[in-house]
Amino acid sequence: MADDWQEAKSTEAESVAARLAAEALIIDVDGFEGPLDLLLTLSRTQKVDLRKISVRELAEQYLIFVNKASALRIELAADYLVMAAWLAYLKSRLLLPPDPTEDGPSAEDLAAHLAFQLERLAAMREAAARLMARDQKGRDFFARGLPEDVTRKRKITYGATLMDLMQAYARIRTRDDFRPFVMDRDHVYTMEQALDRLRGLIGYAGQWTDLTSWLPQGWESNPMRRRSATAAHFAAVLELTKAGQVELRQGDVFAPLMVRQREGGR
Amino acid sequence: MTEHASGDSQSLFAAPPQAEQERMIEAVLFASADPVTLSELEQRLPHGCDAAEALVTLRRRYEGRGVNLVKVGDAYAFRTAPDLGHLMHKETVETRKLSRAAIETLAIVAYHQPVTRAEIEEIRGVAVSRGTVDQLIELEWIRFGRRRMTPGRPVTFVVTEQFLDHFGLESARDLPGLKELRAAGLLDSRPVPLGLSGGDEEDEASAGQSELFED
Amino acid sequence: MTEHASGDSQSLFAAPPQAEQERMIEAVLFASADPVTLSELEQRLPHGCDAAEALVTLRRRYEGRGVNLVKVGDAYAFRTAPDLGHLMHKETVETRKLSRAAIETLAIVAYHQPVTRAEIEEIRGVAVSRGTVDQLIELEWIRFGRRRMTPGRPVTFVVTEQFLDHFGLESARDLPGLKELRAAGLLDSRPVPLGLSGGDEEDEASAGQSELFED
Repeated sequence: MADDWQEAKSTEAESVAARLAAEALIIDVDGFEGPLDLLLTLSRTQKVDLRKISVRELAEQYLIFVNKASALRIELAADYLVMAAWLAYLKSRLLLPPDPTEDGPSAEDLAAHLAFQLERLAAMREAAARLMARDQKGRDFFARGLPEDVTRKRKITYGATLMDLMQAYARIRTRDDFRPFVMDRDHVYTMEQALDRLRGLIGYAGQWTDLTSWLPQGWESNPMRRRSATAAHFAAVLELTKAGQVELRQGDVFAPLMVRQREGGR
Repeated sequence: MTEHASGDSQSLFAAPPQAEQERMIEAVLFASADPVTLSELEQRLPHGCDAAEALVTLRRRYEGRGVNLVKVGDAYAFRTAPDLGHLMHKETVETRKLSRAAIETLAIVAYHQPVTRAEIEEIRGVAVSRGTVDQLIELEWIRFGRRRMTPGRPVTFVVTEQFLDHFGLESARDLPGLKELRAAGLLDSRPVPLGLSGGDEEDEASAGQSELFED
Repeated sequence: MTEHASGDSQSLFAAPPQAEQERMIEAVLFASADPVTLSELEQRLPHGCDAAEALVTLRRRYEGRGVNLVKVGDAYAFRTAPDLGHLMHKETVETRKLSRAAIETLAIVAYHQPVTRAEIEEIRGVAVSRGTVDQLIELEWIRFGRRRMTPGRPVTFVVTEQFLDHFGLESARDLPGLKELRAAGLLDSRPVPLGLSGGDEEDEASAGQSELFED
């Protein structure tokens, strides 16, 4: 009994500590460069060599983090959630005895690879730090400040960089990307166009008239054009209704939209 | 970065030894874009240095070498020994940017080689002037390739070793493709003035390199 | 027999004595802010000079001085001694602060080169933004390397001479800690076990950095 209580107390203390740690992390969530970075930070709390890390425990910590974040209504990017799902899967597989009939890598292989990834990332971090700590040109050592040009013998060479070359090619090729875009406009009827058109037409709408009967010629059959023209005219009619020039009526959901000039409208 | 700690602590007590002062002056004069005056030198050296004296020995040390320590007005600088001036010609080459027509033509040759002049014109949408092609040949960036086995047997253009060398490429195949250009942000979305467009007779028939780069 | 003919006209005049060759190299290297390659040096020196040998003695001559002769890839340059950097704050150029992503990407390219974008992403566990790669290319610290001979023929990245020059490295083999990292297997490209998240595709069977450093 006492043991149980002791144990319960210590796990509680642990989970409190874990929760506090998770909260501290969450405050910093923007500071993480993706799930692997977060995992690396979490793994530091295990205070062991990365090669001896308990992936199961790490998965647990990560899931606590993600749960905590969702409880605090912090939106995590999708890749954090993908990693959470994968770790939950890995954790469950690590708990179960291996299924000899299953193909593919074992849970241990997957865990070992994750540990390898973390170790490699940590190693590259350290390598990056060592690289940046090196003596650097223009900061610690210097090139000739006064390159000499003694005799001005002018020989002109033409130079271009790889960037110039690629940009030139990109420029030529994007020209093609742009032409279809202009052509697309053929099938777009703008609200401004519809508004202009309707202003001229509402005078003739003393009776309730179906909006679709007002679509301009050449825009009724082609589905793409029809959709665009309908949308534009609908928006234009709403605009005119707001301005008090027309009245609008619809009998039912998806029923035809009926339009009529408003009595006394300007 | 780290070593200078010792130099600093020394300067609290005594000036660095003469040899060290010489080293310092050597470095300062080398890195400075302008000749450095004596007073400026003394400001930059640790307290207690005798720059004037160190300059004398340093000057002697460089006597007869490929560079000399010279006095310019009341300032000091390193200069090439006068008798070696002829070696310096190469430093004065003036580089100019290639014209837009030339760089575009070059890019098309690089990406589509072997490519005929007609094909280049199709892709660019404008005629390629003779001068442009001549210039690229003169620069030894493009050369004539095999004739195309089509009516008229037009001559083709390919890029040269010098081209690869200049642009730091191991082969023309290493040029990034459209997809990668886009990923690198090089396919900017700036529309090109109208009227330049090259019609729609795409030249996909050419068995060139293009298929390699298309995604 | 006949091969000598071309050289004969020049070798009528013997190559300058060793001391003179040293002077010339000293002058050429001093005058240039950028490293000068061995082959360029030999082009500029009179016929018959052995630049490589003269460089050895010249390098020794500058050991421990305020200015040192350093090797950068296949090229040579004079640089101020790193321990004197504190005297030069006047010359210091304020460099653009690199983001953490950029620094890590740079280190990954340096240690794993040639490396594909997918591999960089696999190691960092996040997508590499185009701005990051762009910035490193613009700084001329990385460039496109050979395409990988795997499906999709992805383009690779390698570090440049300017990178070596900036970080004072003679070659990519001299990167700090490279041996240890390789011994620990941390530069191996291990195939991703199936079912592992993250890594997109195309990162199997990479020929790997090792070939560059091995030999």
